Amino acid sequence: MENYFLILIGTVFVNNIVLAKILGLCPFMGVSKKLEAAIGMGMATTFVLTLASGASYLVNHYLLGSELAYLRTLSFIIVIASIVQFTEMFIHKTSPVLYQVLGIYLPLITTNCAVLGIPLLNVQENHDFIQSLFFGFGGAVGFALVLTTFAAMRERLEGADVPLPFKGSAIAMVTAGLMSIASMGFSGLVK
Amino acid sequence: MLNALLVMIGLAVALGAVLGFASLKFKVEGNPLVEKVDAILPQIQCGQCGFPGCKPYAEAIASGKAAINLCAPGGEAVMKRLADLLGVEPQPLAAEAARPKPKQVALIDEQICIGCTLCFQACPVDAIVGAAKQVHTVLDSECTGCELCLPPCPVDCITMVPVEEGLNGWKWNYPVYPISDDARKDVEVTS
Amino acid sequence: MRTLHPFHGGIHPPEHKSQSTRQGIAAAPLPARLVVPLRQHNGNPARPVVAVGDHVLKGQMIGAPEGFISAAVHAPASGRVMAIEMQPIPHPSGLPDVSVVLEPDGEERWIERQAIDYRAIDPADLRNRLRDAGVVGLGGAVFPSHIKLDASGLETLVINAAECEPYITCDDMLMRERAAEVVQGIAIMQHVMAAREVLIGIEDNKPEAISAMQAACQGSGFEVVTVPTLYPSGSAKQLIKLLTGKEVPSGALAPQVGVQCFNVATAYTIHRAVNHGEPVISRIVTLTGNMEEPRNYEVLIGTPVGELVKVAKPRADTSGYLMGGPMMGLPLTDPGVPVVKATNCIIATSAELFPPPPRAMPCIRCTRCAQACPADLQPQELFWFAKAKNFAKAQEYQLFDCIECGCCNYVCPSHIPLVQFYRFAKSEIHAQERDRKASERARERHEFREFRLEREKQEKAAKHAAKAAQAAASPDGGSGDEAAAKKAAIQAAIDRAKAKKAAVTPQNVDDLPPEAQAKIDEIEERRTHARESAGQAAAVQKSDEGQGAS
Amino acid sequence: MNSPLVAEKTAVNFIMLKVLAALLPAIAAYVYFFGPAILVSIALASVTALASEAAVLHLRHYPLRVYLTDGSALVTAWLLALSIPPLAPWWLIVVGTLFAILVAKHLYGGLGNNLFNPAMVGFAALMISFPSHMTHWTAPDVLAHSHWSFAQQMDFMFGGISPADSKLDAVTMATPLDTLKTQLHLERTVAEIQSSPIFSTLSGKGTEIIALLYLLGGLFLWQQRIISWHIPASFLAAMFGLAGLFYLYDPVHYASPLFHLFAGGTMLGAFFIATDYVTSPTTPLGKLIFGAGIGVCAYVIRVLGGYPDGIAFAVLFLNSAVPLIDAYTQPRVFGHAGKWFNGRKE
Repeated sequence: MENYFLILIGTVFVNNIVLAKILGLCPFMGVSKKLEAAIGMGMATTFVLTLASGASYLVNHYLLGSELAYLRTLSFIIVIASIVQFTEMFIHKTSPVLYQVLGIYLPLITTNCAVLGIPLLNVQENHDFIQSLFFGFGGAVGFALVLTTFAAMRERLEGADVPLPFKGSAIAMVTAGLMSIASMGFSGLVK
Repeated sequence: MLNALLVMIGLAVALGAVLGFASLKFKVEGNPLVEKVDAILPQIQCGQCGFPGCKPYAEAIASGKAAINLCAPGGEAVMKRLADLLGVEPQPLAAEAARPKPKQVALIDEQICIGCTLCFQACPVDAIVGAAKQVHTVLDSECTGCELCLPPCPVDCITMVPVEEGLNGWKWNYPVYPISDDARKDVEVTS
Repeated sequence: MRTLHPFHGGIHPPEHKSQSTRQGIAAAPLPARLVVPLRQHNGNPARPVVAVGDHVLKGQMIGAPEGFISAAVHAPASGRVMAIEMQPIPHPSGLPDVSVVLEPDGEERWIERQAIDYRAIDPADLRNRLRDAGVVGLGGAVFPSHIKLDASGLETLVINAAECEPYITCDDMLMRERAAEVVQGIAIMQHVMAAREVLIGIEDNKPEAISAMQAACQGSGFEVVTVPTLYPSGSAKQLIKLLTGKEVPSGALAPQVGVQCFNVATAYTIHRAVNHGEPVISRIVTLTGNMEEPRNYEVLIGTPVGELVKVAKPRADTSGYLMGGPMMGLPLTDPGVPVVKATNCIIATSAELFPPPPRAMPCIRCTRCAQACPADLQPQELFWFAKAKNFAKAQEYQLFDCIECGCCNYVCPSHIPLVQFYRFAKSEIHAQERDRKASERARERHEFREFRLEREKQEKAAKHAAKAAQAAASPDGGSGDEAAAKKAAIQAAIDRAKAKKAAVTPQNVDDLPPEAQAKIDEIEERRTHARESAGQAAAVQKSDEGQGAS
Repeated sequence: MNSPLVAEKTAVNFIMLKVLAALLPAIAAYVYFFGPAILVSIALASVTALASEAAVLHLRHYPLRVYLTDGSALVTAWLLALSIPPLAPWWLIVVGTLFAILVAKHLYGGLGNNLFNPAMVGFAALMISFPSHMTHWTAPDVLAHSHWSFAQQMDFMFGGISPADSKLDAVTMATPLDTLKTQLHLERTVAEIQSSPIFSTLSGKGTEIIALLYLLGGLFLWQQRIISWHIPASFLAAMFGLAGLFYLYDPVHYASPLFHLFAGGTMLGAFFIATDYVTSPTTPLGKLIFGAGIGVCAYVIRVLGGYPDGIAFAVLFLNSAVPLIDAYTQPRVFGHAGKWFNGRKE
């Protein structure tokens, strides 16, 4: 139990996938202009990532084993792509505005390095099935959390008197960097 | 080798089946976004965007076939609201749409009008009343100022007159709030 | 002692009230010219009912109420109508509005004044009379009173005598000198609305008014409630909260929570209108600020401000005039604007009394404004959104609950013109709303037009189809002269047409696919042309038949 | 001109000056315990801050006099100087201040626009980049093995030259928090560690007096209505509560909650850093959440994490959450039923 809790805390705060591992920056920069879109993206990613962690564990453990390890990346990508496709259809049906808001970024979850990174890290750290699920879920929650706070900050920045050369993405990158500095405080907390 | 092939084929078939099922289950009818976009467009029906009316333009935007910066009467405000709805970066107005025009209505010079009915066939909102061989009149309250009635008039008796500011339509100016000494910047802020 | 329910926030600006209460209310001299705007109230402007050149009596109606939300306007003095034209009015835009210009004849001849026995007549009738007497809320909002009185079975009638703005003392003096008449007016309101209790809220900085009102209320059952001096306790919703603990829901009116609130001066005018038959043609105005002899005057509506202020002797360094108090008042750009029903105070300004604010700084989010806001808003957020023209967000943060009292502005250490930003954002949102409504209407009209065109097309098609049938019946139309042959031919054609109709109609007329419709239209077009040259008619028809059957 | 035409006599620089004034007693104690070098640090940071601010203002065509006198750059400079070790080399102060003013403040548009507390951004950047310089704290005069004269201190700060007869180690020592952390790793108990001479009744010798004076300054600001009670109270309560839980659970390995309140930057953080207007929430509930969040994070970082103290990181971490906190803690508006969240009724 403590183990799972540590995995959660570790992935959400300490080894945050965006701030510490610098993964998933594409949607982090792309879908953080509006809080609502960020929350939607966070939820979509959480869904995809948790599912992808579990599915890729199953694929890795039961289909590939150690002898077909060279197929790992390839098959993970296929699994993730299908899950993303599924999510896309689901969102298109249930929330057209969210679908439009997520726009190009929804299919881009496929190539969100976070979504491939987490299953690969799972394999690397020899997580069992439940651990993989927690790791995937924790990583995604960390991603969603950072994405939402970042989106709220960018909404605030809309009204800020930012010097012209730094307006828009530039100041967003600076902000992301400062957030990363802030999260470095947690380093050393969980091994 | 055979194992690898079997695994990949198995994966492909299984995931394909899931996706196929999903595509039937979550089939989307129509595009509800069109209504939302249409609600933002000013409904002047002027066709300056290159589409024959606001609804077709809305459809084009919703399906991603048209840029959001083509609406001349709506100007910056409409473009921003579209960008907001669709979650895309605001774009500068297209060259043809960038000329801001004061709100205006058509006025028919009744001395010249020959009652040819060509103008009210052109009016997209039926704001011109009259009958064949009778002088036509513009309903000020319904005229959207689209100028579509100007070209068909054989005697050039229609002119556009700006709507005068009255107590009912009066607006407060952007407050004087000088943050910098830069004259250019203040102009930008107050305009 | 009644328990008060303080509202959030509020400020204590210096009061400056004592200088204008040293002397009693005096009558202002009759001016040479009266300019009476027809829009002195919320709602539709009054419709002029006099013509240029007419002679009018004092109190004669010159503008009739137009529609439900409107009130009448009366001649403040007897005299001649010189013009009905655009004249400057007190409005932030500085735009002129339709006004009746009167030249008083100095005779001050009244119309026939008739008191009404308000207990004897129907309340609805009484309300109409008040509308025709031009009774509107004199606290500043000038909302027609007859509409506000249209609420019966009221829990509480609140009389607003807080007069919280600095400098203004007109209500204070009114209560000191005419408390009995005010109370009679309140009695009329209570009667009309059948209010269970009446609370008169007066700020504790007006002890004379409080004791005068208490004396006048003896035996009436009305309760004078002393409230602490705190701006803006004179704002209706805040005063209602203070006295009753009830919050009027946002966007709703007070009667929804069983309360109605009237200004104390309105009560007085209701008394004058009902018990004396006098319409609203004058009001008490405080002349104060940078003046030698600040004092309250009873001023005829329509008196030009520039002329009025002379009686109070403005000092030499006076830089301008302010209508209303320093918190919410309107700086006048033109001294020619007249006193209107909303004018409670004229303040002469000077650089010393009202120094221009220091240079504005960026907002540092210190939340002093939020602590001062009587509407529990977050002014710093509203400002942030209004500054960036993010109106949707501003509305989400309840911009429209802002009462523009100016408390946030008053306490802002960055000297930001916050209220200006809210006014700007509100008027932009209203403009957007107007545009949206206009575009909604345009869309409806456009869609109707499309529908109409489609219908006309179909009607035309149907007509053509009928004509085609007719033409088929008479293949040689107008050119036939051999009757018998023609008859036979007609008969034959009818038969043919009937046969064809039986075969073709279901396919062609009942549900037309667009392509077929287009084809038919095209053919119809050709045929109409063809029929003009009668000789070709038959040939064309043949091809028509051929195609029609295919 | 439009209404309102009257205004309270107040200004941004009144507020900032009061904040600076509230720091003075603690600075006096600082000088008493650690020598006058801190005054040089403060002066250096102030000059750097004003100069860099002036440069940016000039580039952006902003009026120099108005913004240089607003006092905000001075507050940033003072807080940064008070946060870093007193004998820090001059370039450390300059780099930290430049980073704070240029990156954390002016890239965002200057006063009122920044998202992160500039002083803490400067501090964190230094902590990450120059960890060894940032952990060399001078010992209070009463404890130091040898005393450097003011001239010797200046030589060290500006030239990196230690006096011939003593090394830097002779005048520096680990802070109480640091000592506690490293000694606990050596399997010693809190009671044993706290018997060392650097500890006193509350926390460290000397530092506890400074912390008390920060508290006093903070109370002055509260009395002057410059700051509200929400952030300091929830900050201190959260830290006290969490430290208390750990202390009750295992008093042998966790220091008492009172120690944590007066050790490290707790008091400075609670009253002067976390309460920075621009980078803290504006709603009462938001302030409580924000303060409690900092208290918890700071305790977790200083006790369980890798850095000796967690105030700066905790403040920055919660700074990033401020817009989100604000959006979701909007109070009820007059005449509205129930609370509302981010524009939507609950």
